[in-house]
Amino acid sequence: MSKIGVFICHCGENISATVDVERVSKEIGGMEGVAHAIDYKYMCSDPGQTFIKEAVKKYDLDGVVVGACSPRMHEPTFRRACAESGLNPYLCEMANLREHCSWVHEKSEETTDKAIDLVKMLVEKVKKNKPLDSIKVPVTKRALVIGGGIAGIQASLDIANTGHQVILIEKDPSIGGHMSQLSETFPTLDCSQCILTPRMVEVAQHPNIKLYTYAELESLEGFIGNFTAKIRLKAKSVNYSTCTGCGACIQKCPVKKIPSEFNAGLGTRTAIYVPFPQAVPNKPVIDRVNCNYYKRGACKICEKTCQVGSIEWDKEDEIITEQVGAVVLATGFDVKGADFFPEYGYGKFKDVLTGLQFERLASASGPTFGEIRRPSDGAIPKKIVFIACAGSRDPAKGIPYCSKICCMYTAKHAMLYQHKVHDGESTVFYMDIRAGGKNYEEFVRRAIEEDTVNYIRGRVARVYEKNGKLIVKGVDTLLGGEQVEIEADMVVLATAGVANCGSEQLAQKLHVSYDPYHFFAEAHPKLKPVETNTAGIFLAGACQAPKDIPETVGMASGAAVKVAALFSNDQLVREPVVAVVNRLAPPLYSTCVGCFMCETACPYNAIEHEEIKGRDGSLIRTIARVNQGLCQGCGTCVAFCRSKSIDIQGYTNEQVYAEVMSLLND
Amino acid sequence: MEKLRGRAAALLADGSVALIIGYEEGTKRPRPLFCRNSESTKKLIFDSRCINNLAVYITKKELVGKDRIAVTASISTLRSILQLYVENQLSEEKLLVLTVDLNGELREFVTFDEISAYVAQFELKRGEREQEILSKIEGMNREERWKFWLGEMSHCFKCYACRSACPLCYCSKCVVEVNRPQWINPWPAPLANMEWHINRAMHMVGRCTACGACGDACPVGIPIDLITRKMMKDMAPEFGYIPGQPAKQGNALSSWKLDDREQFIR
Amino acid sequence: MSEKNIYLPYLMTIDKVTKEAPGVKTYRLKFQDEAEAAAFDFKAGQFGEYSAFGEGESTFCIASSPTRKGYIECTFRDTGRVTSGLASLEEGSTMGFRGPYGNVFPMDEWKGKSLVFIAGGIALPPMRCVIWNALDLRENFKDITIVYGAKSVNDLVYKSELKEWTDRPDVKMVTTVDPGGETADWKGEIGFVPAIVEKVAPSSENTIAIVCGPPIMIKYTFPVLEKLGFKDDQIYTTLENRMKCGVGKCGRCNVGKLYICKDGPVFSREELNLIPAEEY
Amino acid sequence: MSSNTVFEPKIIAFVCNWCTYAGADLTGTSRLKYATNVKIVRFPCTGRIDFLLLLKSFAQGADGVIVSGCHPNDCHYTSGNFHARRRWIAFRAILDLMGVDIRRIQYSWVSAAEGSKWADLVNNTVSEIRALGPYTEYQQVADYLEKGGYNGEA
Amino acid sequence: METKYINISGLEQWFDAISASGKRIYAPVSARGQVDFMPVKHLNEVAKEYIQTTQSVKASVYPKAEVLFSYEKVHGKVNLTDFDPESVSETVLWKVHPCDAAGFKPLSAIFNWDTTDKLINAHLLKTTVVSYSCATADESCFCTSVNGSPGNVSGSDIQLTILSDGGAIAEILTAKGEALVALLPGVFEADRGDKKEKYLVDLPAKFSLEEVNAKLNKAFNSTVWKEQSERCIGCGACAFVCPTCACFDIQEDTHGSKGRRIRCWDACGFALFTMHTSGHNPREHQSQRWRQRILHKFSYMPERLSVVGCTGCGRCSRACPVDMNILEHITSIAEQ
Repeated sequence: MSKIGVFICHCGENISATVDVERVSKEIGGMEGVAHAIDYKYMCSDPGQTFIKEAVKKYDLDGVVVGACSPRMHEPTFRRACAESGLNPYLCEMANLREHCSWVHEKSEETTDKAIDLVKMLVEKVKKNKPLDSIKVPVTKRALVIGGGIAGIQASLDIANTGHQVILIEKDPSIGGHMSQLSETFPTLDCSQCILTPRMVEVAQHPNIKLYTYAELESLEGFIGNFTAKIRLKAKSVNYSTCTGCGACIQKCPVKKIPSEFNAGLGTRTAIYVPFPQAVPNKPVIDRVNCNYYKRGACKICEKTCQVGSIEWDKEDEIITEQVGAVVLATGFDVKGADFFPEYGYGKFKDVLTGLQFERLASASGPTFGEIRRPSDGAIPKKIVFIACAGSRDPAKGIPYCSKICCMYTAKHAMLYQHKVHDGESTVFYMDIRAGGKNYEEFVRRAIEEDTVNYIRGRVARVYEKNGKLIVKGVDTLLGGEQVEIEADMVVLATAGVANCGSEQLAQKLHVSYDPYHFFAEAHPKLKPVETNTAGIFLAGACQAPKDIPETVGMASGAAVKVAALFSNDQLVREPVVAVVNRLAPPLYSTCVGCFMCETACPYNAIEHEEIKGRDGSLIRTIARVNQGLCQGCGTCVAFCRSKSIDIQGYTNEQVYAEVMSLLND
Repeated sequence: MEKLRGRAAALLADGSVALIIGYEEGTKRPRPLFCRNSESTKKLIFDSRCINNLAVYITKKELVGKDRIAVTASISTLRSILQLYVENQLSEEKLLVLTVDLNGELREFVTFDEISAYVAQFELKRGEREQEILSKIEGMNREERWKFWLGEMSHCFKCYACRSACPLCYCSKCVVEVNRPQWINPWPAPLANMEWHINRAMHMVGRCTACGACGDACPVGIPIDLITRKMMKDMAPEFGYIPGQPAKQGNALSSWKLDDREQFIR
Repeated sequence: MSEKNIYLPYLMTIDKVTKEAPGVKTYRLKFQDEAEAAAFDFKAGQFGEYSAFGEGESTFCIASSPTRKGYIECTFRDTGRVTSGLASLEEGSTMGFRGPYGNVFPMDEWKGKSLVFIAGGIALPPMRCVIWNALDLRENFKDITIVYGAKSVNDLVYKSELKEWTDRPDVKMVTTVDPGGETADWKGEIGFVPAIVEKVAPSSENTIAIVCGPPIMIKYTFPVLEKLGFKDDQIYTTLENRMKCGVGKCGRCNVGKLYICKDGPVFSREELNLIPAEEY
Repeated sequence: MSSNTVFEPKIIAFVCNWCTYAGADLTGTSRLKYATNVKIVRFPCTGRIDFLLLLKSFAQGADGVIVSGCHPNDCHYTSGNFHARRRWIAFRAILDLMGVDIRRIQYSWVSAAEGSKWADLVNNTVSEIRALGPYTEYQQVADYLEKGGYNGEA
Repeated sequence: METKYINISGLEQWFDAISASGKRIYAPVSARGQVDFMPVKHLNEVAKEYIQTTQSVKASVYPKAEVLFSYEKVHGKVNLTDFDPESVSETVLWKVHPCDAAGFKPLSAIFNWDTTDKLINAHLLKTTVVSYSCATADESCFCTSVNGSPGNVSGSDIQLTILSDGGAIAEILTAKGEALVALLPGVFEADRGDKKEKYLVDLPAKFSLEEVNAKLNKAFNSTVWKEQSERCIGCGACAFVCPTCACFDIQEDTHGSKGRRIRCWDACGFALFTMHTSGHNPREHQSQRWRQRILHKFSYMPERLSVVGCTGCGRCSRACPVDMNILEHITSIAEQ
């Protein structure tokens, strides 16, 4: 049944500038099975879509090919248009004339020839298309949020407030994330903890949120609406149901010199510890790596101290299983630290700090209670240098991207310093100032103008020590590349924001893709910023790319809305691009011989055993069957099946074969 | 021999099995024999001249029916049986396997694990002819190999004796009979034949047990078994499997390793 | 003139396409060459090899009556490579046809008799040819009864003709669908064809029964006809074995010593008894 | 084709939807230029690409083939590319044994972020295949029937 | 019909003359451990010590795959190009055994019994058969049981009987044979009166065709088919080496708008040979297919085409991977 309609888009001039679109539509119009072929300036526009809808009816089309941009862009648009005119949407295909043709070739005969070939290919494919019906699967209305920073907190609260259950897991003993470490926040300079802790408490008390701290995702199986998450509850060695959080054990713990993660290494903590005073939950865990008992088999002072007997030495990691319908990934970011800047002396000179360390110095809850003091001698630095873009925008360092928050927090740091050390002198080395955000530019201006921070545009080549001073050597590019040398008491590096370590492994567990820098990849850079390519898994916050708090919170709410939208349906409608095992009338039943090698090849455990029984109930044969809920449509089984008994809808053997043949026959 | 015959007769007599597939003397060399009564077991023989791979019959429903059967198996046949078991084509309840070991003793296997343990003692042997042609091919450059095989393929008339003789070609509809699309041109012509044999070799990767039945069966003398044997020789160490000792978690092409070779991928 | 290549098809133009049921279509074909058209003739019961160029050939009966000149019709279901290739053609497209092949229904011998047509599913097309042939020569025959059944209402083919036959006073038309295949407004019978034949109970006196349908239907209809008094020489059927050449050479339709394509496809039950039943 | 024109190879690219197809989209959005010889056929995953399609491509007149998908560990479906990689290892070995010119099949990993890698891959492959010339060795025998073939006449 | 003598060097000269005339010559050649018909240019290329070629000479007139016609689709129309008999080259089949030559008759009968087959007739017309009578035979040979003999001339245009001096008795049997002789008539000498029978292998008949025929007429429902076919693995080796097996398939070779319809060998022993689209298979079991093969050759063909479909060449027995021995099976049927 081929009456195919072909619609060639000019895409303004994006296509028509290099492809002779009229020749394309004319030649395709002469193809066998093509009933109608036109070209138009904007196919995706309302009138363009109307052309398609009208043609479907007028010519009784049984297939549509739109030659336009990438199907990754507009396939849903045109399929919807077809559906609206009564044509099964899966009888519509797109030929990629823009990204794969007009944009990558010069204007020439060959370019038009290629465009014709590409359209022909899809016409031949669509001739073999079959109407498909969407697949409906039930939805488990519980969400899993991974990561308890501000992104995870916000997403959890938003989802929980729509009335749905949330499971929030956090790998550290407390939620709060990086935001809890910050002193003040730009551009308002309000106290980070003051605005965060109420949210943390809300999470802990929310009836719809089940919080697991000190927990990590072990595995995730299943598919949108129907995930099975295995969660590893790391042994806390403290029984939280009896622990009162009195803190006596912490007081008595003899191991006191462990660098505090919360204080970015500037302070210390004990082996049994609560990361910070405002932690949620405010109960300790034992760090088994540093605990004397676990290291040497003796101590147990905490146990003796504990009045309620909450210490559990033999507690093991526990794996629990939770059924969820959606996942929000909010694992945040990390900053580059030691060894990354040998030329800046980080790790070598005590007074070269990262931005995060400076946050802790500036924070009232920090190791110096908010006073800016040198780690080396506790002196108040009189001269301080901030180096922006420490690592970021530096292809040589492997981080060509902008970390986005550094310009702002560097201005904030300089400002905080000036507020705290009135006679201090601060200098910022910067490449460009990127202050795109509400009140951001004004904030930086204030730092420069009101707080007299000295901004020098230029790269710092080296930081070295000389007579107890840190010498910062750089150039001032605004002064024509003049060498600048500053003697400083402290240097703060605005180190690049990078993906959390382990994000790659996590991505693989979740089957989501990630970018070259191991940040999780969004499904579409513009239109699907919170979705991943794996349906049902959403992104929030800096695990996708470095971002500031308002952006993170906005994205978290966005992800929450996506989850809530998903949960607003009892059933989920999925693309029918799934594998199918052929079924035939008796006595053949199927050409599948049940070798089940597809079962071993399937990454999703989607192959089931189907028993074919005779009228008398006796087993005739066992063949493979695809669980359409689990199948994600990769088609590995299809290429593997020796007897070609399994095929994948949307990319059937007949379809891809027809495509290939059309390209080679002329 | 007498022990085998005696045991076979007893198995049939007491109804433990309904059929024994073995060998009898043929006109040229021993050939398959199907014993359904004690009388016929007198014709049973089992020696090194018995080269047909009897595993090919075990998957034929119309032949074996629903009852338990027994088969006298050479080492090659045992290997094929193991592979068929892994591919869910056999069940232990329906099959009794007999063999005569190197000491002339009759052995009976009730479970596939027993077969696996027994087979593990034997190394795959390579025949002289195989070695000779292989070294000849290995000494050729690519163009010469192409000419050699194309020449061989020009003799193939697609009688599919290779497929029929292979215990692992048990599909009810072979890919060459699939015509939507027509993956492999069904007529005999050198390229169409080449497509068929490349396809067969691909289907055999990690499955072939090197019994050589396909090569023995080819009436026009194409050394087709070499293709799968050479693949086995090269791929088994690469993919880390032991030929003839299949793994239950899938075969070479339905599994993978993180560090599989990929220097050919740009 | 050089020897004719029997494998070379006539080129035909699809003159008209009728959608009969899901996956089932009827094509009206006209010869592209006028001389070929003029020389062409066939009789009820014959079949041909239809080509979809690019896919191959498939065997179906000629579904139109020889009394309707100037075209032939075929009805087929889209099930395989060739039929799907044919199905993708449109009005005006070219396809190939070889034929007519095979033997014929002995319409001349049936003059003056009553006819009972019994058909199931997609097996109505070979019958349709005979039905129209008989109706076009209505005066030659006495009572005409048609019993036709399909799995469901949707699967009935030739819906407009079924209505036409129903409306004719000189035809007794009985349509039936399998239990569960009926629609809310279905007015015909519900039940399997053999049972309906038994219910309708046509007289066997001076009557010929022509049965066509899936093997299972034929198997259960023959005893019913026997019960109604039909002798073996009063029952006719047409076989549809797998064929390739259509001219008794390729070996596929060889059943016993007969070639269905040459000695058939039309057989009386009397003739059928002479060939091994398990092989067709 | 007149004798003085350059041989323009016909090359088909079999690519996965998530990485290389998207990568090629990025080549477009980045406006990088490449040769027109290569035409992309979209698959959900490299795991879906049937080796028979590659054989058929050559039989029908392709001079070269590109197979490309996600880098290891980046597969949208977790392991499709690992399965594919194995398949290609075996397939290459068989083709090489049979004397098929495996230089004509270019395997590659091109991620969604590697628009320029795609352009380079296409351009390099085109020039390499162009240097190899048309694959007549294979295509000639595809028409073998016409000669009324008989034993040994390859 | 004339009998002459040709000496050993005359034979070589005549062969060279045929070769020089531009005709293709196919003769048995020993290569790859087998003897089969291949194109040859000189007599010394022809194999000497062997009983039988692996394949019959059938493929020379009935190719494994042949184009029935080709077509091209142009703007919705179809242009057909018929098979051209002129495209067939003049061919000489050399050193054909009588059992092979005898195969041409049943082959022709199958293709021409009702309507005629243009293709095979074009090949037959252009083919001249030079047979060699048989001085040797093996245990698979049984031509004498199926109306043949080591010196049977059916199907031959010329039959040579090689004498102890290396020369040959040349029986020139047909006009085509005469034309071949006419290429170098000088080397043919008058018949020396050699007794052909003296040079033929002695091959006593193993069964009576009449008896077999009578038994087969009643054997359709016999259990013998199942018993005999149990070990048959259902390949097509027997059919494809057979000089008379002619089952074929019709296939399509498509390249875009162009295509060819191809006839290629098929075999009634294949499980899917008779399978209907519906899945119903009239010859579902191997035993039915084995019965078809035997009955077709020994019962249906004699009845319908008045020719036995077996020439006793024994190739099927030699080719069978599981030793399905036709002589053994037919003999056992005859003895039942």
